[in-house]
Parts: sequence; structure tokens; C-alpha cells
Amino acid sequence: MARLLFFGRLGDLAGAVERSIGLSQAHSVADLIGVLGQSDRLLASALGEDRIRYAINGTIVDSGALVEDDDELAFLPPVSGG
Amino acid sequence: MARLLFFGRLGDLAGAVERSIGLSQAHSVADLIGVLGQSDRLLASALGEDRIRYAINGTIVDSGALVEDDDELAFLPPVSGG
Amino acid sequence: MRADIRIATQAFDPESELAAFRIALSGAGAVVSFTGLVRPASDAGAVSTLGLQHYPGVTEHAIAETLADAGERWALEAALVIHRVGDLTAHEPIVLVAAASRHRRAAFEAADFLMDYLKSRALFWKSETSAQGKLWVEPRAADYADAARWGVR
Amino acid sequence: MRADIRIATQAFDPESELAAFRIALSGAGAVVSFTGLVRPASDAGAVSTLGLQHYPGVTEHAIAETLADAGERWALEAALVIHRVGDLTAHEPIVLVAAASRHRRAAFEAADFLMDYLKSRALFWKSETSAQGKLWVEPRAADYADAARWGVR
Repeated sequence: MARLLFFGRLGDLAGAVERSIGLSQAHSVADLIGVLGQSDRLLASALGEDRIRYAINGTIVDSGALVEDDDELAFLPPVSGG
Repeated sequence: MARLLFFGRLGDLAGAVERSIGLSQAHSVADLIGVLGQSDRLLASALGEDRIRYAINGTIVDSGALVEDDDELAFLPPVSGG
Repeated sequence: MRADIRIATQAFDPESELAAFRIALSGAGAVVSFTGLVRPASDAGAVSTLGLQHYPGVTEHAIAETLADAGERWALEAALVIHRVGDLTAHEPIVLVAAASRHRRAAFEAADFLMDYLKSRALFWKSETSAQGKLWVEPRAADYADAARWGVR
Repeated sequence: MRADIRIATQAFDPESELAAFRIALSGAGAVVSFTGLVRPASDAGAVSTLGLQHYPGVTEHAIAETLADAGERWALEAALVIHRVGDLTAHEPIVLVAAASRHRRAAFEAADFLMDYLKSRALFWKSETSAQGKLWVEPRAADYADAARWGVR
């Protein structure tokens, strides 16, 4: 199972901060967003926005990077700390 | 009596932070330094240095300002706080 | 450089933390601190709750890298970052940053730099809940401009 | 703006003062503090005692004017200056400056401005006593340059 993490408003859209998805083979981040879009087009549209960054196992990647089973993929909207 | 205040290293030179001097008439700051120089040339020389500022009753003045009996004349070397 | 990072899940006392930070110093002459507090009102009106979320492990790691970067830019004896997560109410401390150095300019600049990082690049997400509902906050243009002063990505 | 000034003739606890300062705030989101400590060594070597002298009444009055000036330059809810006088030993707090504002830039700049003033223009005289004897300290060129950033006389 791959872990998907949705931060900020993406968690509200996804209905949870965390979701698991079984991957029989590696998918690119863009492909995974497409898969999610089959059941939730609004979420997929938000995940694909330009200003959303992606991290696999804590490292920032682009949307072509491959996610394997057991990976953690995080969707990171614009941050706001302090 | 006029009060003379010597701050910083001027107090070490004068031997005390404070000294009183009776003034029968008003004197300029420069004149008073001259009077002090009759008994202590080293002190008068330090008091007359360019970077020493003068304050009468808490207000910065130049060396031509008049000091009267009951006034407080402060000699202020370069400051260093914080 | 001594570097302390903590993500606080409960309320913390910034002045106690700052006292411990100061007392452990050996040679510094200057300590600059920044304390961020939940403001009782934002541009959207009265705020009842501020929610702060982070990416556990990853957020801390990125802050540690930024502290190390600060340690290369300025001669610091120590630096500290404490950042709250969870639900906060008005006046609660959100963040404490402290920087200690021999001279004051380094301490001021390092604290300023760390706050600019925390406001615009650190992995935190902030929501404000008011009578108008829940609103996710994004950095202001001024926050990005502040961060750009340091030539960081 | 709330403005507090104190010349402390005895040791003071900067973090207790800062806590009281913070707790009295009503709308500020940002508190910046500077704490100055006696360094155990100066350029002249180990310092056994730091002596600080002020001009009672006149020093406080000039600090009050500078706080008012800061209040005109930045939107501050409150500002605080506590400055020690007398004989101090290594690690003792010399000065605490705090500034509170809605936004962090004003708080940082006001604290920085007040420290530049205290270092280069406020009526304090500092001596360091070391094995080499007693030395009266004068501002470094950097202190005058720092103060000149604000366009003050």
C-alpha cells in the first residue's frame, strides 16, 4: 500500500489527511492523480494545480516521479507558518 | 552653588562624579572650564575636547552657553550603552 | 552552533523557553527573540480557532537545514525554533525563534531570517475558523518579498 | 502606544519582564525582544566587572523621546526598555528591549532601531575592568553606522 497525505485545504477536500492505495505497479504522480480523479474529480483538479508541490518519502519531486507500493506521497499546498 | 557633573572617564579625572562651585555671576561653559583649569589642567583639557558635549539642566548646549548659580552643568563624553 | 527545534503539540511558555536558552549560553552578548501570538482578529474578522498542521519528521528536517544555513550565514552561538501545531485560541503563542551571538546585528538578522523562512517556506498549514467558517491561510505577498531579501529559493 | 522605561539599579530577570509585557498585549501578533548580556571576555581580554553609569532623569527622558519616535515610525502596540546601571559581572543582563506590533516587520525594525539608539546615543557610559585595569568603552564605528541607517541625528 502507498500512503497518500493531503495537507491544508487538500485534506478537507479528500475528507482525511491520509489515505492508502494499493499499487500493483509504479505510477507517476500525474497518473495517480488521474486514478483519484475517477472517483473524485474535484480533488484531482485541486491536486493537479500548479502551486501544489509533491513529495515522495519527504523529498520534493515533480509530477513525473514514480510512486511505488510502500511509498509515501504527500500533496503540499502553499504553506503558511509562524 | 552650581552643580558640575562629570560622566564616564571625566569622573575618574575629576576624582568625583559631582562637584559644586559658587558662581557670583554667570559664566560661559568655556569660561568655567578655564576656571577649573587653574587647579587641574589635565581635567580642563579633557573637558574642552571636541567630542565632549555639555548640558545645562539636562539640555544640550554649546560652550558659549551661560551657567548661573543653581544651574546643573553636565560634561558628557561619548556614550556607550546597551 | 547549538540548534534546538521543537514542534509543540500543546501550549508552551515562550519566556520559560527563552530563559533556558539564555542560561545555557557561554559567550554570547546578544539574544534576539521573536514570539508570534494568535491575533484575536484577522482580516476576515474575529477568529475563534487557529489550526496549525505540519508534516511530521519532514517539517523538522527542513527547519534543521534552515538553522544550519543560518549558522553558516551568521556567527551564532545558538538558535532555537519552537512551533505550535494543533488548535490554538487568541493570544496563544504560535512560534518562538531565538538567536544568540556575540554581537547584536548577527542575532537580529538570524532571527529575522528564520521567521521569514517559517512564514513563507516551512511546511506548516494554517487555518482560521471564524463566524464565516474555516479559511486556509496562504502567505501574504509581503511574506514572499521578505523571504526574497535573503536570496533563498 | 504603551511605553515602559526602567533604569534598573539591581539585577533584573529579562524573561519575567518579557512575560509581563506579552501578557498585557491585546491585539499584537508579533513580539521581538533583544537581551544584552555581559560577555565574559572583550577585545581587551577577560572582563571582571562592567560598570554602567547614567544621567538620572535626563537619560530616561531621552529614552522616552526615542520610544515616542519609534511609535511614530512603526505601528506599535507597546514597547519596553529596561537598562541596568551599576556594577555587573559576566552573563548578567544589561538591557532588554521589546517591541510588539500586529505584524512582525514593524516589531523587528522597532527593536533594532531602539537598540541602535541605546548603543550609540543614549546617555550611558560603560567601563570594563579587566586585568589590564579600567577602560571606558566608546561606541564602535559599526554602532554609529547602524544608527545612521534610521536617518537620526
